[in-house]
Amino acid sequence: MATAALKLDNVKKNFGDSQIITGLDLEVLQGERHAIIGPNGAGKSTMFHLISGLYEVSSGKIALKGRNITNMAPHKINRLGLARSFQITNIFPNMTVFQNVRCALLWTKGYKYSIWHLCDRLKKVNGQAHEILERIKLSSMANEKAAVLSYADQRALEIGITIACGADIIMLDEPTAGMSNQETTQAVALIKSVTEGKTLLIVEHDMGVVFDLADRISVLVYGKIIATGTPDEVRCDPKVQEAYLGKEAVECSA
Amino acid sequence: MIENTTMDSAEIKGGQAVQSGFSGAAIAKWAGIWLGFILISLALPKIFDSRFAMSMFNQMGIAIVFALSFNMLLGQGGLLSFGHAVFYGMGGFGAIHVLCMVNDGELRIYTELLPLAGGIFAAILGFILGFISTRRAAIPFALITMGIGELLLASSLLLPSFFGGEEGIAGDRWTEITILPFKYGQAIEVYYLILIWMFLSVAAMYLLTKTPLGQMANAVRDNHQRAQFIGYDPHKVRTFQFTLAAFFAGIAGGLFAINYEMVTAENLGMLPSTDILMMTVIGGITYFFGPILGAIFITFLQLVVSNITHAWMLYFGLMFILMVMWAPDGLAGLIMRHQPIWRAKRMTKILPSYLVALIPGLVMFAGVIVLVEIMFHISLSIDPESPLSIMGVSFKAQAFMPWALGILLLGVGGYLFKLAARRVNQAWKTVLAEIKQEGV
Amino acid sequence: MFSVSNLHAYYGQSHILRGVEFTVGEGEIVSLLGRNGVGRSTTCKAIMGLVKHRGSIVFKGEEVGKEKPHIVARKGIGYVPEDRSIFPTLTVQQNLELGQKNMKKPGRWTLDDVYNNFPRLQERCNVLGVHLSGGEQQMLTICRSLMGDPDFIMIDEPTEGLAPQMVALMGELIANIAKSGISVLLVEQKLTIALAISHRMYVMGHGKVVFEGTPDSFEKDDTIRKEWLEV
Amino acid sequence: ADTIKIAFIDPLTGPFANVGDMGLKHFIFAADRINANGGVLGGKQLEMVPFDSKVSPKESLIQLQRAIDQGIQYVIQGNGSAVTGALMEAIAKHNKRYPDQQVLLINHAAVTPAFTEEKCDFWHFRTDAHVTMKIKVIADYLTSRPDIKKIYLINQDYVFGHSVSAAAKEYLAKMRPDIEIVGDDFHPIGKIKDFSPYITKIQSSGAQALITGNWGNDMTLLIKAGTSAGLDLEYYTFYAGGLGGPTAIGEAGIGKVYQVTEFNNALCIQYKNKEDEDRILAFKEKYGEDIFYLKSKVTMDMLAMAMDKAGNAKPKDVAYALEGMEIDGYYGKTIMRAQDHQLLQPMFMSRLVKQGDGFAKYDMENTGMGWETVYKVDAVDTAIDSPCDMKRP
Amino acid sequence: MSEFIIFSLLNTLIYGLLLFMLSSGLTLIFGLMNVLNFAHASFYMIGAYFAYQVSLYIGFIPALFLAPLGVGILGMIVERYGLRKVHAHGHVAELLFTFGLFFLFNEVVILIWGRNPVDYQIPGFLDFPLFTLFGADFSAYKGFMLLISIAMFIGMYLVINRTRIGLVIQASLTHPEMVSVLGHNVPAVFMYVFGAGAALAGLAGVIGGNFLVTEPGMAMALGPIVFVVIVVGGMGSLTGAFISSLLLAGLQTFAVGMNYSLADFLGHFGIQAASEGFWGDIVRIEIANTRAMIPFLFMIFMLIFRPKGLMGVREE
Ligand SMILES: Nc1ncnc2c1ncn2[C@@H]1O[C@H](COP(=O)(O)OP(=O)(O)OP(=O)(O)O)[C@@H](O)[C@H]1O
Ligand SMILES: Nc1ncnc2c1ncn2[C@@H]1O[C@H](COP(=O)(O)OP(=O)(O)OP(=O)(O)O)[C@@H](O)[C@H]1O
Ligand SMILES: CC(C)C[C@H](N)C(=O)O
Ligand SMILES: [Mg+2]
Ligand SMILES: [Mg+2]
Repeated sequence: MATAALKLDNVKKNFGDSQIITGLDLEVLQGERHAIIGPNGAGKSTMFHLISGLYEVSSGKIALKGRNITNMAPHKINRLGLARSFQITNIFPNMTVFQNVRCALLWTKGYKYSIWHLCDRLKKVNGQAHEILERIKLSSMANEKAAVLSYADQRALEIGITIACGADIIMLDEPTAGMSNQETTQAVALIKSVTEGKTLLIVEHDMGVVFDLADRISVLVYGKIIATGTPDEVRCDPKVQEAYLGKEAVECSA
Repeated sequence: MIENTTMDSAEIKGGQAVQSGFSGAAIAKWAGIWLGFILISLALPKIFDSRFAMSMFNQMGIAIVFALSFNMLLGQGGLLSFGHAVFYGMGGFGAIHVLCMVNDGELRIYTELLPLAGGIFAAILGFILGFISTRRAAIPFALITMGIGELLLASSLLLPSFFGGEEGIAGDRWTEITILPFKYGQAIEVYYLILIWMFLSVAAMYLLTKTPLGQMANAVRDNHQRAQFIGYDPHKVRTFQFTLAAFFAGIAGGLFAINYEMVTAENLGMLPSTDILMMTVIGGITYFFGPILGAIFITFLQLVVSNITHAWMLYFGLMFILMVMWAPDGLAGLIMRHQPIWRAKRMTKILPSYLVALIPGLVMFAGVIVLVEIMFHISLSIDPESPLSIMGVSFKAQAFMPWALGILLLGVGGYLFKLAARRVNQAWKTVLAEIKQEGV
Repeated sequence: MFSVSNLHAYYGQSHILRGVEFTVGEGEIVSLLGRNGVGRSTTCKAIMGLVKHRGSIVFKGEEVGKEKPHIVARKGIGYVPEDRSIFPTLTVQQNLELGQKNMKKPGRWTLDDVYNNFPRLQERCNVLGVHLSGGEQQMLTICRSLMGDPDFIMIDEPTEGLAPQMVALMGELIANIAKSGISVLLVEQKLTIALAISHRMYVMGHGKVVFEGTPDSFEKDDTIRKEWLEV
Repeated sequence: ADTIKIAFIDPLTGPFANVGDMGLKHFIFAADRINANGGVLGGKQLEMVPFDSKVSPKESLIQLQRAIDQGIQYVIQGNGSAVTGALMEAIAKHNKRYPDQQVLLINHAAVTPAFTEEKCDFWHFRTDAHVTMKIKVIADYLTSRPDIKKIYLINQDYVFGHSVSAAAKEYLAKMRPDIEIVGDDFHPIGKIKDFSPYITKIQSSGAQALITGNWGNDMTLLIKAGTSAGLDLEYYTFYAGGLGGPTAIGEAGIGKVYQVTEFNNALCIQYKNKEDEDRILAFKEKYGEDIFYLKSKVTMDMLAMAMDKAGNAKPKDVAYALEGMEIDGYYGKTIMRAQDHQLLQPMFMSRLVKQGDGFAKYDMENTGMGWETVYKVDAVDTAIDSPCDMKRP
Repeated sequence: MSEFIIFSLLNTLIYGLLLFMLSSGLTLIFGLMNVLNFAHASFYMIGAYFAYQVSLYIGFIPALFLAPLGVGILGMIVERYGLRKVHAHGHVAELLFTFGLFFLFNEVVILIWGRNPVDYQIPGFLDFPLFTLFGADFSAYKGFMLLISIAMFIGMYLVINRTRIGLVIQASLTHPEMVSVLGHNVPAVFMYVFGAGAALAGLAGVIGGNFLVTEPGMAMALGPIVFVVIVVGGMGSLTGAFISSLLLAGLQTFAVGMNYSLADFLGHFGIQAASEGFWGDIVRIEIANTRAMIPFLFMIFMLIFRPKGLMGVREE
């Protein structure tokens, strides 16, 4: 079996005296779609922050495709092929929607800090940027300032920026939050298509989305993974039901 | 939403609205603008050939480069520096020291290349100081740069061998070692030298805004955290941007050194730093050409107005404040606001309202001038008793009439202006509404 | 109790609301639906006086359309924004304290009530707002507005980012709020709780109200749903 | 009759505005008197055109540029040796490049010796005694004050201040080897608002007297801090008489503050010089302020005479005319030494006293205090040999 | 030596308290409201001039109250008709605005009171030596300054820590709309706080103007250093401002007394340091002459390595 795309090994994190992540062990396989669910404040986003390098871990080890990335700087991790979105919208407000996406393309296309290229001349990059705008249905807004998009459109842009990084491991933190059912289904379709052949790690509270997307699901409660498995296994796990799904009726074939 | 975006206050933080794609038309347009720019500057000394004009143009050229370099930080990088003159000054010192060596025959370098020396020296320094100061942004950055400026200024007295103490370092640009067939004794020759460097720098800085680094500078300005997650190290981006800005500031400093043949520590102090800040802001930081306007406009005022009145600093301060309040994106912003209307060929619809506003505006302004001048004359002139003359009319400052007149002008003008302003607003509203409907 | 009529709102030159009309009765839960970008949030902002608007807004028989936001609030209208607007540099406790209009007389909702309803907040009471989890922020922002003891509260996207069992809890909470005599205007995308708890609902389209009815009458009416909620 | 414009480049704003402003009044006053007596070259008027140097070499170059752009060919300047240094350089270059537009610099106060010694230049004339000359006067006087054994030096941190310190050390060592120099401080020019830390230092050094070349606020604030700390010290200054000095010093300074100058308002009484007394009164009458300089009059008179002698207003000819010019000043012979363009004039050491004491008929700034001359040196005796060998065009 | 130390300590105390008076207002405006108010030192200057004007007619004691009041009102006007409008355009705009004000105020002051220092004297009834040490006087006025600044400290401490004002401002910085939606009158709060800050600066002017000099340059002279005080002390921390004022004052005062240089130091080890050129300059720098640099060095290091300052409550 190939090395895990992501491997968390007894990762701990505490802020001051309050310990938020109490020993995380998680293995995300190459090419799988892995969903994280769990009550509010369980530490899902924190986990994302730890993996993507925004926070330093207090202890433990994180490996990306077998490479140790514990406490590496975010941009370095990103360059190793990991892209993430944020739960609270996090875009470049004063730049146009188009520029938002294009910037996300620059590094992967190898332009680094170049002062020798003119972005407007980079046919391929611009082409791809427009392509992505198509996918997230923002072409019409291409030259608007990102700041004036409506909330849902900003969420879409958030995803757009993330996928533009061309990473093969994509982490999405509640991508469909604030979308209507209708858009949610579209978003799911989008996510499906863009993560084709890639590894996806997604946090969602919308069970519809989760069960629709995920190959495997891990349940995070108070900083620990209490269960991992296929959607059905998880859905039927009594621990999970009382800890998370609550009285949301779920009929189990078992 | 066009209007909304141009007026959007957030833009004071910067943000080029660069349209993507290089259509043939666009290229033609740019080529046209640049060509015109060049031709005009070449023609200038033929039209105005007084020595005064010459030294003014020279200062403008230098200011343009300096202001643009400053806007690389503020406009494009969202980094407000209170110590940008450090690199202007250090560039100057770099150049002047080289010049001195040339004078002493220790070195043979073409006079034309001195600014480059200044630029490189400043860039090296800029990289070091940039690395330190760009670890923070926003206000902390502003304060760090201010601190560094004050620090160097204070240290200038302690390191006379480099800064030359209060007297500064002087050199003689007439070195006979030149590429062009010039001696650079006369101001006009210096003008052409400055011109060349100005165009090189302006072009370079314009193109830089379109490079990946330039774009990422904007991105980091907007949201440095997210920039990390698309593979960029904000600190590096800022450091590079800072270094480049320092480089061009250094070139400006080098030009200064050539123009005045002496550099003193005050070139790198707080004052030049804030001067350039004002120039840039008045010109407008949101558009690339803003600082150019600012540099030309302010230099002009500094030289011309200060010749006419001693109160000009006061007028300057007033103007600056009014600009910050009513035109946060500067002269450039004021102009660009009309772009949509212009495109829609609707200027005719608002110009009348402008004219209506203009007259009371002038009246009000006249009122201000009269009052300020009177007060200045009474409290500050060598001999208050001597008659004061404004625009040819001369009278006794202590008399009652002028006061009354001034106040009257001010009051009436102000009142009418208020009304007129409403009309302008109305005109705008209607026009923009029309444009929206046709979706022009 | 509360009613708006012929409400228009603008962002700069763009005309978002074009004559919205609706009413909310005492202790009633009314939800406002619509495709996103249609202007539901803008409606709330307009009512609070946060965006340029015209039209009449009557609250307790009093016209508040022209008032400044803080006056509107003091008259007893509460607002929970969709972006939550947690004060990042303040602790949870301080966030709640600011919700209180005057320190002297506490209203229907006290710190204790809040902490009893959401023990999670009590645990985190000294954490800075910026560090709260998405869900925690959602709880906090609602409680903060309740601390101000409003008679009418507008809640924009309350269930966003909440775990299922929290969602259920939120539903109950809102129901209770209404029972305590506070009228509620609920803006929700996913209809997870709206259908369950609201007494009446309005659907917006093209900046106007295009449908009014009870939840079940709405459920029956597919055409409305098709036309105004789905693309 | 058309006019000859003379640029006056001195600080008109900033910390030293008051000094420049005062100077300007003096020169306009002198110019007016010449004009009143028929001007120069048979009726041409002299016009003073003020430019603001902000005591900044850079700024003053910009101003010089402006002056030249207006076609002005005479520059009078004095406040700040740093400025003078810059102007000398710039003017030398300019005269080389624009032979048909040459400019002459007359320095009425910047007294760094170098300007008339190793750095001397044909286009520069100085109408004030330079540092070494003034220090020599002080040292001479001190030979009559064996009681003073400890002296403190405090000066502005720029070329002028340094030259004061250097000269003081040299001449005290020569003429009063027994005096111990207990401190030698330099402070940034025009920046210190509260001198008490320095005063503390002086205090604990046990100095009986201090020598300072400070001017403008640096002088007044220094003495103000000293007197208000009530320390018992004698102040040997170049510019205590300067604007605001007496006011700041106050009663506490009586009998303690000395100055070396070419003029004080008691001389006209002591030497019974009606003409000068009229000048004093006329100035007071016109500006409501006291007159401090004689050199301003001397400067303008010599310039005017030189023009008449040269028969034209070409700087070069005028410069030659000035060289070696001699006049009988109010208080003795006054000579413009040709070798280095340094003016030699009688110098006086005076002490602050109560109005009415001795010859102190007139007071300063309505403080009820005036000057008493304690020591006089004739022009020739102020002379100090100069290494200058001047290149003449 | 001992007397030198005692005097220096006294100087430190006086200079430090003056700095504190000046910066205390800024802890409100810069520390809390986050407005990098360049005009603050101008308010200090205007305070001094007002006091001078008032004391010309009705004496020092009334001036002590009227001048700060006047400056406070001026401050409120500035906030109401200027800053508030600019606030929307973000920090840079605000800062530029106050910067323009600084400029303008300077010119206006010159316009009204001229370029020369005005004769604003220490009131006679406070102008006697309180006690005399080693033949040098400690004037009653210094004692008076001491009292006032202590009073200021206590007063502000109560206001900031006993009311919600601090919270409201803090919150308004990030989400002004939300704060007003919670029923707080944000504009009014800002106006009063800004006014108060200005008034405090004005008071400092009343006290400092006659102790030092009252002249148009006085704002420029103290402008930058007060920022240093706030930053070193920590944004929004009054105690921090108090401590850093004294600290900086101490450093500067004592530095003056130290004529040691690197050369001397090396000298101890018999090392002959370069005496020519750049390095010569470096080794011959005396601590006394680094006086002007010390605060800024301090600030830069603070900002880079401890951005929250000595007692800072929040990261900048
Ligand atoms: N920097 C921090 N300092 C202190 N506490 C923190 C910090 N960051 C997060 N926390 C706490 O850690 C816990 C987990 O936060 P996290 O955002 O990971 O939750 P989550 O699983 O994403 O919840 P949600 O689904 O609501 O987003 C929360 O209680 C939060 O208050
Ligand atoms: N600050 C703004 N400037 C300009 N236009 C805006 C601004 N905020 C919102 N809009 C526009 O106003 C319209 C309505 O926005 P609003 O947020 O009310 O939509 P909504 O109904 O709340 O949908 P959702 O909340 O799901 O995005 C949108 O088209 C949006 O583009
Ligand atoms: C105006 C004078 C006091 C100038 C001073 N003597 C100097 O040489 O710098
Ligand atoms: Mg989360
Ligand atoms: Mg909404």
